[in-house]
Amino acid sequence: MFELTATVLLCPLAAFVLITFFTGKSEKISSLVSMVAMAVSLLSSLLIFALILSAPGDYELKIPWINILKDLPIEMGVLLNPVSSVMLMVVCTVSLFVQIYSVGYMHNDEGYSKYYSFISLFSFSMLGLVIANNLLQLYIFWELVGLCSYLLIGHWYHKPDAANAAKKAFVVTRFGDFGLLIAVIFLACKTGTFNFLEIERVIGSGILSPAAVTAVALLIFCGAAGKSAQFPLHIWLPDAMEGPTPISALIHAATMVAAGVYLVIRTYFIFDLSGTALSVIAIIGCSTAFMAGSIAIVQDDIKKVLAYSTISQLGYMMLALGVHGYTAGYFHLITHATFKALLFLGAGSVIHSLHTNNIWEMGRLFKNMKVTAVTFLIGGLALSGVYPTSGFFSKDAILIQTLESGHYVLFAVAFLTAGFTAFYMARVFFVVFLSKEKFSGKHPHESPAVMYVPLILLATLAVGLGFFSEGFSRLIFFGKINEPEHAVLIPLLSNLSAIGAIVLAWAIYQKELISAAALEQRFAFVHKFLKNKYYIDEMYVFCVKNILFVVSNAAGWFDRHIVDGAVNGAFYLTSSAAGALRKLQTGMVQNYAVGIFGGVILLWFFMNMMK
Amino acid sequence: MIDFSLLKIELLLCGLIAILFILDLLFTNKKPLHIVAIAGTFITFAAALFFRDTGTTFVGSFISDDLSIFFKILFLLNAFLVILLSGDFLKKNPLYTGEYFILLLSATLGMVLMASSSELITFYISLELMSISSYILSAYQKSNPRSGEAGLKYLLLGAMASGMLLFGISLLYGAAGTLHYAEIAGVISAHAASPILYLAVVIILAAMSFKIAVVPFHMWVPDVYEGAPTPVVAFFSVGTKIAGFAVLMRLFMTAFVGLKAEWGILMAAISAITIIAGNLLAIPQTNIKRFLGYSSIAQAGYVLIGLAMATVAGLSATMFYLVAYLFSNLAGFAVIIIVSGKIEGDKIDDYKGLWKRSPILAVCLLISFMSLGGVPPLVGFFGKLYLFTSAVENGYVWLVAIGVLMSVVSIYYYLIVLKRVYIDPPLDTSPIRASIWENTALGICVAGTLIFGILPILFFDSVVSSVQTFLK
Amino acid sequence: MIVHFPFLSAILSVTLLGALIIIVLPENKHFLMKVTAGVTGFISLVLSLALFVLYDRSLGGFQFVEQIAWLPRLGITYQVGIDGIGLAMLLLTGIVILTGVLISSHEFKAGGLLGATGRPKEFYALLLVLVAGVFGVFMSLDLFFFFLFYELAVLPMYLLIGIWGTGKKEYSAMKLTLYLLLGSAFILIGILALYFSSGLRTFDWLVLRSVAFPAHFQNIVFPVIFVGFGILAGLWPFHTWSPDGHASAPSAVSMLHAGVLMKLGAFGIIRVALELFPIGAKFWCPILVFLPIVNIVYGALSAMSQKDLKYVIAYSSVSHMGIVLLGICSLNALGLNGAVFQMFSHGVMTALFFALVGCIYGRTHTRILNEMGGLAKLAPFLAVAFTVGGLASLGLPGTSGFVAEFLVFLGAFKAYPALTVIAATGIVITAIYVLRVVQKIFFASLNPNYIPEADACTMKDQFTHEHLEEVSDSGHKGFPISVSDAVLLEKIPIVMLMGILILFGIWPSLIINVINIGVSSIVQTIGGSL
Amino acid sequence: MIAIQELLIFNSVIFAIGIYGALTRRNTIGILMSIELIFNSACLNFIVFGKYLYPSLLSGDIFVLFIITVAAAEVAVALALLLCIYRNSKNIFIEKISLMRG
Repeated sequence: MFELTATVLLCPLAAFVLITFFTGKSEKISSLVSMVAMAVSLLSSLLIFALILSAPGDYELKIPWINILKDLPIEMGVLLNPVSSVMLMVVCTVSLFVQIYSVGYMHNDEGYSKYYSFISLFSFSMLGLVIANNLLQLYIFWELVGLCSYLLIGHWYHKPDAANAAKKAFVVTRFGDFGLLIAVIFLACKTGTFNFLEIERVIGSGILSPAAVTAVALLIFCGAAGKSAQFPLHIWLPDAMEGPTPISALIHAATMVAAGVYLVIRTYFIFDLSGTALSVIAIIGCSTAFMAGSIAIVQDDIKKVLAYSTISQLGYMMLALGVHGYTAGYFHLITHATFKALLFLGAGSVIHSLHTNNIWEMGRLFKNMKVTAVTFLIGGLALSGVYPTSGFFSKDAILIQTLESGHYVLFAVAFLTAGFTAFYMARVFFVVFLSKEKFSGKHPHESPAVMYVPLILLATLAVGLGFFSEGFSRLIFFGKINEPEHAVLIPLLSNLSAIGAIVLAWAIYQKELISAAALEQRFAFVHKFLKNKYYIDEMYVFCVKNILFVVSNAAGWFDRHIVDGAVNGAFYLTSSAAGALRKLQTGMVQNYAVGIFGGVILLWFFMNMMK
Repeated sequence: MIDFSLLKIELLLCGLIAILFILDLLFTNKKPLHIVAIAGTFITFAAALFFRDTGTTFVGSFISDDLSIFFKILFLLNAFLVILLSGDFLKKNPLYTGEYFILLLSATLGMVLMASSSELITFYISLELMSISSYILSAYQKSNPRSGEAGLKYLLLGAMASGMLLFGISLLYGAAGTLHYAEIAGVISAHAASPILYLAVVIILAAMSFKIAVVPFHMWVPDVYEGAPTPVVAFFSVGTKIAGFAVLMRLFMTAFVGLKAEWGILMAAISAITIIAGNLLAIPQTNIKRFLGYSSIAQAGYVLIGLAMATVAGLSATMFYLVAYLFSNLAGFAVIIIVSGKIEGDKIDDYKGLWKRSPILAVCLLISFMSLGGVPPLVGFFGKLYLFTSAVENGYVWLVAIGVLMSVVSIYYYLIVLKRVYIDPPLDTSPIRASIWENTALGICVAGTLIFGILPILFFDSVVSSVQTFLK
Repeated sequence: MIVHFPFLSAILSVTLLGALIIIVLPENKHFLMKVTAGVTGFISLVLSLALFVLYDRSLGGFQFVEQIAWLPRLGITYQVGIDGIGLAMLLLTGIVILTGVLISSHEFKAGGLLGATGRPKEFYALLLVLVAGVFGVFMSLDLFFFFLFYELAVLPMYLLIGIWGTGKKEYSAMKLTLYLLLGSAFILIGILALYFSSGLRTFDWLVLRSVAFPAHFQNIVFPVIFVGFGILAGLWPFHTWSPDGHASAPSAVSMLHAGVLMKLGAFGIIRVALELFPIGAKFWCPILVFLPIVNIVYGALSAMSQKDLKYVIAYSSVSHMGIVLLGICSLNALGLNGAVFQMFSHGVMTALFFALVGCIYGRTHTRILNEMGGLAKLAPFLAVAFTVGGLASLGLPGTSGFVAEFLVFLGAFKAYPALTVIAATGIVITAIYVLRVVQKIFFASLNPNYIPEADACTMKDQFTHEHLEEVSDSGHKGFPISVSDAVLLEKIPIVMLMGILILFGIWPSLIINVINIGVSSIVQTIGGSL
Repeated sequence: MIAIQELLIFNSVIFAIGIYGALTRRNTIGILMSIELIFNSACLNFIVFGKYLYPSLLSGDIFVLFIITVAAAEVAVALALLLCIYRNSKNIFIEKISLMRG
């Protein structure tokens, strides 16, 4: 099985190396190399999953990496179990589809080969993250996916916005990583290992005080929040849409941003010990979901809507994890990966044909782009949690879990957010595909087959995955199997609310029964608040400008003027002392003689003093 | 009985002086004088290296031991190097060539005798022989008002110091009843020291401090160095100083050895002040000779550290450092003599771009200054190292701290000069060439700085053993 | 297996011989000089590699020891030998000198950065003398020679910066030299104290190590030596020589200085302060550890506020050296391993940076960040290399910077948990300023001051050498400058440095196994972690 | 007979006068004369000590002879120098002879 893992991991790496050093000149070969590697990986990961399925359990491989201390081995390794094998499949699948799609989307792009090499590197890093058997390795690949995200957001580096967005993404996630790093170090120091299974064992023996456990859990969550764009570290994700759209689908919707959730799942044994930490996760997840969902309603950029939607859904996953919904959270991660990738790729298809991101410059595209429209619709319905799509199963599981755990306020908010979700997706769909044409002089056309085939495949998955939910919950669980309750009321209610929201959107944006402008007028304050994304970006800008830059400029000033000033001052003091002494040298013989005779007297006194 | 075999070097020098005197009278062409002087000094120098008879004569007022021979070698080497370097100067000031050599050698004779004197009259006479010759040499360029002023200043202050010295010696005579060092030591160890004796010691120390130029008795140095002819300055910047130390060493380590504790602390204090003031004052200088004057003041401060310790290690360190000082300082002066012979100026700014004009001179100046600043692996560093080790050994950590800190300052001002030499563009790009004699002298100095730096072992052991026998 | 060939002396003599050959070469044989310097650098690197391979890991300790009595009366012996730590440093020095020579040989061409000043003969001779000093320090087992080589490494810097530097070079050179000499003054006092209080009258490090000095003595002398070496290692608040010095120095000199010379300080702290004064170290390190913390955070913050590219890199060196010192202060195996590895990694990384800064400056004629922009389009290779360096600098996994920083933080956390958390904020700040710099130079839209080389032909007649000189002092005067990507002579060293960063990032054991041999003996001396 | 203390005090007074003169006279010749006083005070000291304390020793008296000779030589040189300076600058006031300072 580990040979297969090696195949999974090394194929993309080999592709990266090949493309970077050898085939960079030829675009065709580069993309081919990358895709073949990914296909092999996908096959291997399917095999691994089959093997795991036949005998569920933890399979571990350890390779020593750095030997310094006997009691703190630093290793690399592989940990295969249901959790990681499922994730492997998801990553490989989405990555492969995105790569195929990109052949069309990135056609004629200047950095085509570079794009494929980075995507291979990303796949490698993400897979490495997934199979990591210890925290350090996870952290390493965690940073590497961050790097790839940076590189790919900055794919069009000559656009200032893209360059800024890339930097912002890296720096903001780094804030979270800082917490994760401390957590890794803290755990290593306290437990003497980085290994997940061993940490679980050691922590289980109660070596850490409850406060320490909470602290570690929160620090880990800090990292997860950065990567998974949870409030207040979510600000980078909307900006990250400056990158190519397939990248948004792969990294910023399906895989990398879910890594935070995956991290929490991997270290759930720590969170499980701390009720405080879980509550914090639940609250942050829920508020992120609500906040992002509400912002998405007023966005004009199709990718921004999807980005906020992603943030919102990631909030759902965190909420699920916070309310002991281990299985539900993970399942939502997987379904979300498919339908959100689908939505992004669909959006990409639209953008590809119209060269704009603004939904108000689109309209009635259903006519020209049937496949895109239908698959987009499926994705939207899945996202809205409408039966029988996969989103329905996963989202309702979260809602049920929240209610069962007794967090009524959180449930109410999450429920409301579900309504938002349906509304903004419907809004986008109506405005883009059904309402009247708002572009002129352009001739939208359906994208080529390399682009729409992945759409169709993903759409199938988005619909079909839901039916595996029961099998999934039997395979992946924490502690005991969480038998899904076949509650009827909540799914019914949520579906009704979703449909209600869709109808509302239909009324506003399709039929224009209710004037959107009037609504804006009416709720001007709310609208402005949402439009400005809760002013969080402004708050950050304010902080950075008034705190960070001020402090750093102060440090720079302090260094130049105080520390260095002291140095120059010492120099000045020496020179002026020399200047003063020099005045004694008058050139008059008799003054010199005073020196001589005065010197004798001084010596005499000094001698008597010392005696 | 007078044992003339101990006086070979002195007699040779006298003979040389006489020969020069006669030649000067006989011939109008002064050129051969230079050659004769060079050859004669070299022969004497070689003789000093070769003849190593030890003993006392003149009823104990003249002593020849390892210590005195060591110093004599230094004096003769100094004289030899300076005479090598004087050619260009004498070509420009040819009026009194004979007198120049005669005075130079009689000053050397004074020094040589100082190193050997073990009685105060002998010491005084030889001191004055050296001093008066130096006064005249300083004022050698009669028509140059600066030279005259330098001579007069030197003379007036020197005479005052001499008067003071005499007064101190007279008090000492009153207190001890003898003028022989060894007997004075006996008296001091037999009786409790009286205040009058202390006063004598202080006055004599002050008077000798004038000769070795330490603060606050140093003030004549910059003016005299600036005004006097450069070869002459080179001569007494090394010779007078070493002679002063030779006398201090013998006088204080034999006659006043019983009062070691008292004068030790005095010397330590003087050396501390000297190191600080000398180094600081060198910073704002614009005249290279004046600059080197202050630098030599600071160097004297360092040397005094070893003497203040009054131990085998301290004295050997002092002697080693004097050698280091001789080579390094003369190397610097050699460069200055060569350069000032060509560009007619003593301003530090005149050295701008020397690197371009003569790389060899620039490198020599670098080596010389870095050695004076105490940078390894040059001989000056080892000198300082030995001095500091001896001081730490005796618990004078504060003194070492001052010394080390101020040597950083000294690097600063040496670098100020070297900056002009290496970094600034030259005002005039004509190359500077030196005569064969000058190159020889420069080569010897630089070689000494380098070789004794890399292999201090070459003579360090002999220094230590000579100090050991001296202290026995 | 110990091979009986005087490898260490061979390295020393090769560099000195190289310097000598360059000195005696005729003035106009520039090419020969460059070749000699390059060959010298190459041989020393090969010899270091040979040592690295031949070093017997199972035996540990000091190997390849050579001994010649020098001044027995004072207990001075020429004694060299190498342990794991020295080996890593030797390798680093070999790498940096070779790449430095290559980079500067390109800069000496007409119109290059050093071309205006010329005088390659003196430049290379001084550079090699400096390197001989550095090699000497890393292999000396006699404190006297240690100090001697130390000075030999420090002093040529004055001329190297003073003559071939840019900007306020004289001020910087003087400040640097005086500061470092002040440091060596402290060291000298410390060494002398050591020499006397041991009662053995010897400078032999191996002998001194076996002496148990009384605690109060250790407590007095340790901080003196720590600060003395700390000055060279850029210890706050004695670091201000470093930004000015690095900013003024030519690239090869900056490479050597930040890459290797600053490591001498840290190496000295380990070799002299830590190993000879274990009790003093235990007493002082928990107190002195605050300074490295300030170094890390304050250095990074200062770097962020800089407008001049070289100053950014220089302050980042201050910050990174803080990590080294933090690792040393942690006094445990992880921290020390991390510190030494960081010395190595930072050495390579900063060499890469300064090489690149030289390449960039040679093309843009400005180092002001705001005057650049979008250069990735014209010089993609430089952009990639700079990004790799930047990523190593911000401690990205996969580069050696990560391993080093992680080990240091891990070790430091064991000793000082709260302080380590503060120090670790440095990695965030580092990310901010590194990416900011990368973006300002290479990304966003192309600054109109620069044009591709192909378009430059038409402007050649207006753009003469005088313009170049005028421009190089004060940024642009409105002349568009043609910018090309790196040439082969630049690419080779840059690729080498990048490769090393990544190689040791992926396979750190390669060198940590060796370092650990040295470190574990130190940890034994200190007596375990705090 | 006069007590030795009185004589010594007398000598010291001469010494002090000499120093005072050397420090205050503007005329260089005056300074030279003051220096001569210093020398002579030392001479007198030798004679007094020889006479009172060590009547059997001659070294003090011999020293005096040497001092007189040396002083004469010194003054000769000094006057020659002064003459030379006077020729150059028509001046023998000591405060004017200060081209070099600092």
